[in-house]
Amino acid sequence: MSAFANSLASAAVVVTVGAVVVLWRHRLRSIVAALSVQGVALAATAALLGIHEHDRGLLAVAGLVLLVKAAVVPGLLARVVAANPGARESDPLVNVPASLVVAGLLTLGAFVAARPIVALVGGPTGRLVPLGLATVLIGFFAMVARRRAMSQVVGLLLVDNGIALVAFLVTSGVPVIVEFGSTLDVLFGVVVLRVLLARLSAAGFSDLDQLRSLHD
Amino acid sequence: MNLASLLVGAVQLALVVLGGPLLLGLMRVVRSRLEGRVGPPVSQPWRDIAKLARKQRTRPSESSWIFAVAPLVLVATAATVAVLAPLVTLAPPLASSTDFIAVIFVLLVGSVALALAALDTATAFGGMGASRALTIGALVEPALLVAVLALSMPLHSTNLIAIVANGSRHASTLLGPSHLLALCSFIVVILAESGRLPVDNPSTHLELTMIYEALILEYSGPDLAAVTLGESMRLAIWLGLFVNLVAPVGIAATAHPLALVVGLVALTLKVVVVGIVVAIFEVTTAKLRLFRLPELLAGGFILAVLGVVTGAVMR
Amino acid sequence: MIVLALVAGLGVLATLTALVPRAVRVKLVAGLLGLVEIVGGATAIRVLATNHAIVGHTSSLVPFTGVRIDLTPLGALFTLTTAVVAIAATIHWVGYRRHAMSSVSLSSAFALFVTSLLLVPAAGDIVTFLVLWEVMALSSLVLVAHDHAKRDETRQAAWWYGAMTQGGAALITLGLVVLGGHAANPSFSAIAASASHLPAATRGAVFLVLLVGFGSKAGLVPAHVWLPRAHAEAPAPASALLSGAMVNLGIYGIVLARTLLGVGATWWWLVAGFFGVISALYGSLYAATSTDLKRLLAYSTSDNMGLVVIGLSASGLFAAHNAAASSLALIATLVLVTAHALYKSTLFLGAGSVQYATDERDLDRLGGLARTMPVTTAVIVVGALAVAALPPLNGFGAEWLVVQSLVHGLSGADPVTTVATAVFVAALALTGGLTIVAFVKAVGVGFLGRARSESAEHAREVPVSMRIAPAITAAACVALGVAPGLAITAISRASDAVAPNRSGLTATLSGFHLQALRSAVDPLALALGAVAAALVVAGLRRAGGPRTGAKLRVFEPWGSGRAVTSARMQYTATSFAEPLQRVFDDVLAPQHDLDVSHVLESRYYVERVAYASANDDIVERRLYRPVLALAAVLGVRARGLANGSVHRYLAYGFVVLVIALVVVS
Amino acid sequence: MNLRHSLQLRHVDAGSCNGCEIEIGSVFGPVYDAERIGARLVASPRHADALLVTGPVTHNMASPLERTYLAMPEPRLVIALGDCARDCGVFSGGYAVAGAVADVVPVDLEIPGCPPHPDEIVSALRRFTNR
Repeated sequence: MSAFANSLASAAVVVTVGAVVVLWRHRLRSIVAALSVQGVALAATAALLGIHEHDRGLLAVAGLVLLVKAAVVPGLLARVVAANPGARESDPLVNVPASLVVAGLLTLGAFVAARPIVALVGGPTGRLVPLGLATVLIGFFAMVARRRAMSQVVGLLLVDNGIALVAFLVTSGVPVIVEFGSTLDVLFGVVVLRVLLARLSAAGFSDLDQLRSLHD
Repeated sequence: MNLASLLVGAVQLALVVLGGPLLLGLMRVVRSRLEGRVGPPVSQPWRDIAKLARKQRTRPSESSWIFAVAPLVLVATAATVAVLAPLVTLAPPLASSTDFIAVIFVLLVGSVALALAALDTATAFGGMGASRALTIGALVEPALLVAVLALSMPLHSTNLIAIVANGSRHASTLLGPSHLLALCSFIVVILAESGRLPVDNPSTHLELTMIYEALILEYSGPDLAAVTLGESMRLAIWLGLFVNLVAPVGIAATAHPLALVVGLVALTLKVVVVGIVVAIFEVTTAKLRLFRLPELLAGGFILAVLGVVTGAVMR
Repeated sequence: MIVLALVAGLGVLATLTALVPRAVRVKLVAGLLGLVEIVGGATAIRVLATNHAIVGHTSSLVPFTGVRIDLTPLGALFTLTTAVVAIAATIHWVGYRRHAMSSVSLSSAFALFVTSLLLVPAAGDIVTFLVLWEVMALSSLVLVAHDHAKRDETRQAAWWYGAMTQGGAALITLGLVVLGGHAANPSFSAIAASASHLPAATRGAVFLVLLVGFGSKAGLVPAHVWLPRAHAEAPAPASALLSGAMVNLGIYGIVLARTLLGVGATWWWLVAGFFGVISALYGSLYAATSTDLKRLLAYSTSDNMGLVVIGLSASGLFAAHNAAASSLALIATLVLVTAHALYKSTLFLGAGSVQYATDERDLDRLGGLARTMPVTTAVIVVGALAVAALPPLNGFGAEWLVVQSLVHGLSGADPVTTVATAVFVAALALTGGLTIVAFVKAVGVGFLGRARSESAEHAREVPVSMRIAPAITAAACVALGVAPGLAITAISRASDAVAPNRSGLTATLSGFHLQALRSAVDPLALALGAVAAALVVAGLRRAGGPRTGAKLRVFEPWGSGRAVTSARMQYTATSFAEPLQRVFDDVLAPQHDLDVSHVLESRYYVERVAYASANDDIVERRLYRPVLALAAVLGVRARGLANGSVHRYLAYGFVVLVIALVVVS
Repeated sequence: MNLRHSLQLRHVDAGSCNGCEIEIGSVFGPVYDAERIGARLVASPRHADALLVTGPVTHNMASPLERTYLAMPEPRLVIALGDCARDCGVFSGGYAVAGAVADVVPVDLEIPGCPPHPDEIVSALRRFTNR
């Protein structure tokens, strides 16, 4: 097993583990921290690929990912959390052990479902696609199973990170410009969501199920 | 099985028997220092055991032979594993049949014996301890066996010696994400199996918060000495196995005396380091509520599952 | 052939002997049955030793097809296992007779049941198989319903058992008849030869039908609902046979389906594996939370059969890419089946002895039996440790082999198989942990500590035959545990009959060795090492103690300074399982009922608090009850069709006749 | 009796005003740290070498105290901690008081004081642990 393959796999695994930690921990601060670590791992994946394939553009993308997904976005979310530092996901819709078991099943499912992509791409990168797919699925599940608005935003970002990971692995870097565009989109989205979150919490909503009352 | 390997087994047994209580003492010292106390000497558990050995045994009037036999089973199973496991050397007796699953199940016999003995005392505390300890044991099991599955994937063998030897020969296996994930899950398992924080507080005096301590409230004298010794041996074995799975540095590949000395020193150093780390971790952690424990154990389980998936992916 | 005829003949003779006067009945029937079992067992041993099937055909007895016998090594293994269990059960029965087991109907049903159990695996064609299967089902139904006049639960159990077993038999008949019709020959060997020409969809459908039919016999969830009822209500020797022998035949049926249909597609075994996993988890969870000793054992049977089916599925899944792991999984499965037969019959016979001595099955009303019934307790402890898969007993070797096959099956596996294997291992592990909880609870609450009721306190050890019977099977558990080599040759021959053994498994007398796969385990060495160490520690303990005064003092249990006088201060089976029940609250959905009544004068004073919690079978509650309720509603509606008018009834007949003619033309 | 540097204590509050308990707490705290001389509080009298009794023995606690003493394995010691444990102190003659500790179980060592200073407690314990 080459050092490249091992470290690339480790970085990809950290992305998936980051998603698992979001389901695992209750404290919103830990959840945002996990997101940040995931951003670092994602940047590391891109950087490793860039170094391996001598692709400057990919290195630049890695830098951007590091900036946006490991620093800026978690930083924005952390400021929302800072308003209420002890905030917890105390009573999720699906309890933590069950969520983790579901996450395990999703990972196994991703492994089966990614077979065609793995067969198509192959090599030390393509075979890691199941981990990205698992991150996407876990992110979706986090949005379904968690109550706090913050967790939902994080879930969305998990999905995005998972897609980014798959994109890196499958194409060894989408055209750089596309990646730039999508990363900035995410940044823009988070800024909007951050404002929305601040408004929501100012209005006294933290549990999204409470929004139902607006309907009535 | 020849004479040399038997001798090696005896060396390992002696190390675990002598070192187990010292490890416990060391962890208590580290804890005390971090709490700003001088703390007991490292040899305190041995002093306790020596004193207990000269005291009277007591037996609750309702108990049966199970109560009397359990401490023996606890020590005997730990001793069996101490002889067979790859701790100091890769050449213990019966190396070809030192199976990971067998090791786990032999240690499990000790836990079951202690739980039965606790129920045999006819007290509420005993039943409580047995119920909690076994509940945790049941929930740990998936994480443990799936972690073993992940560790066994490079060789498709659960032979413990082969796994450790493979790690010492191919360092890249040790750095593989699958191996690392399995070991992370293994940490959770060890904390739970040996009753350390955040699963159980080994120094609690409150019966209602107890898990493992509640099992042994009725033992006294030589029985208690045996239980203390057995528990510390089990802790030493778990940590010893863990360090050799993480970094089988210095482990003796043969039964050569010099290699054995190196192995002995290496193992001691590694276990001391890990013991100190665990003790530091314990000081900085609060005990989890019993019904939050499934979260921790499920976390260990999913890490192991990820380990298996990664291992399969990387193939 | 002749010996099998002898078995059948003696069996029928034993059945008829039940008509002799009561005074000598049990002894005579038991004697003849013992002969049947010994001859049957010896025949099976001969088949296994020579590796030659006993084949025979006679055109008499059954019209059109006659009777065909084909006792392969696979069948012989099941017959042999049954014979051992049946010998123990028969010995136990001799002591158990006080419990109305000596009536004519029950004696003859018992004899017929044992005989049919021995002969089912010897059936060589569909008709013989189904006839024997029905005899087995009906005779066991009589045994389950033994106490129907007195107990409502027994009647219920008999209804459930009868309905489920007949439903299963109908499915089996359907599946086998489709195969036999295609082969135009009822014999199994002809079917096996021709089944490969069937379209894949048909083969898959037949496999599913047979899986469900045989699975219901093996007690797989969700077709397990009869099991906790029937096993709990049947008299002990019959429960031992139901759990130690009859459910095995469900497994035999699934293996038979594989020999008839071939390994087939991956999805077959994924479906089977799914049911295996569900059964294992569900059974072990309910075993861990049951408080009735025999229900606990019955759920554990469901769990063990789930594990067996997991093993069979692994064997099927691995067949394509890893023949070694596949054959190892099959061997492991058969080892598990035999191990289960031995330890579960030990436990059921032991539970029967307890019921005999105390009239109690509720763990919360037992306790303290270790001192009053030492032999029975020791036997139960052996059985419990074996079912918990602890070394050095036979359950451990079986579980170890299953895990080994899963570990090795990963080599070369495609993602689907990998995922299935990981799920199997996780299920196996959780099941193992829950089983330990269940059986520590059964032993710890039921047999240790202080007696929890009058009847438990005054229990007396049971008659000698009832002590010997479970001791035989318990001894077999120990023997096959420390020396698995005793049985492994026979078992690998049996599995060779299905798929050739490529695993490189060899067994010395003391352990399993998988040379090719670099794994081995040596329970005997482990046991000897542990015993030696225990003796050393015991010696040290003896040498210790104070210089003066008594070395051992017996004193009341420590109750934090209070005198512990009540057995009610102990943990009960319910409280023991409470943490688990809370962890799995979403799955079990137990029903709690808290009823607080206040005194008349003030709401602030409570007069009485009643708390009831029921943990009934959730599959039964959520799946069967609604269906049964619907059927009942439809039945009431249908009553309108029958208003008593003869003309109307004749009109129905006429309409049906017309429709039939239209359809036919 | 030589306890070889190891002394497990079972503490029983037989009716104390909790003054002595506070001192015991600090005996095992960072300043006086009795654990360094090998003393330890344990959760069960079966594990204990010595019974550490505080307070006058009230009627309700007389029987539990005696049971606790009997539950200990031999050889066993009793330490009466504080003036109340020695002679009922200010509670002497109270309607709830059954007597001093020595009236219920045989006392091996008395530590005077109301409450005794942690230093005195530690030095008293040292007489058993020889450290």
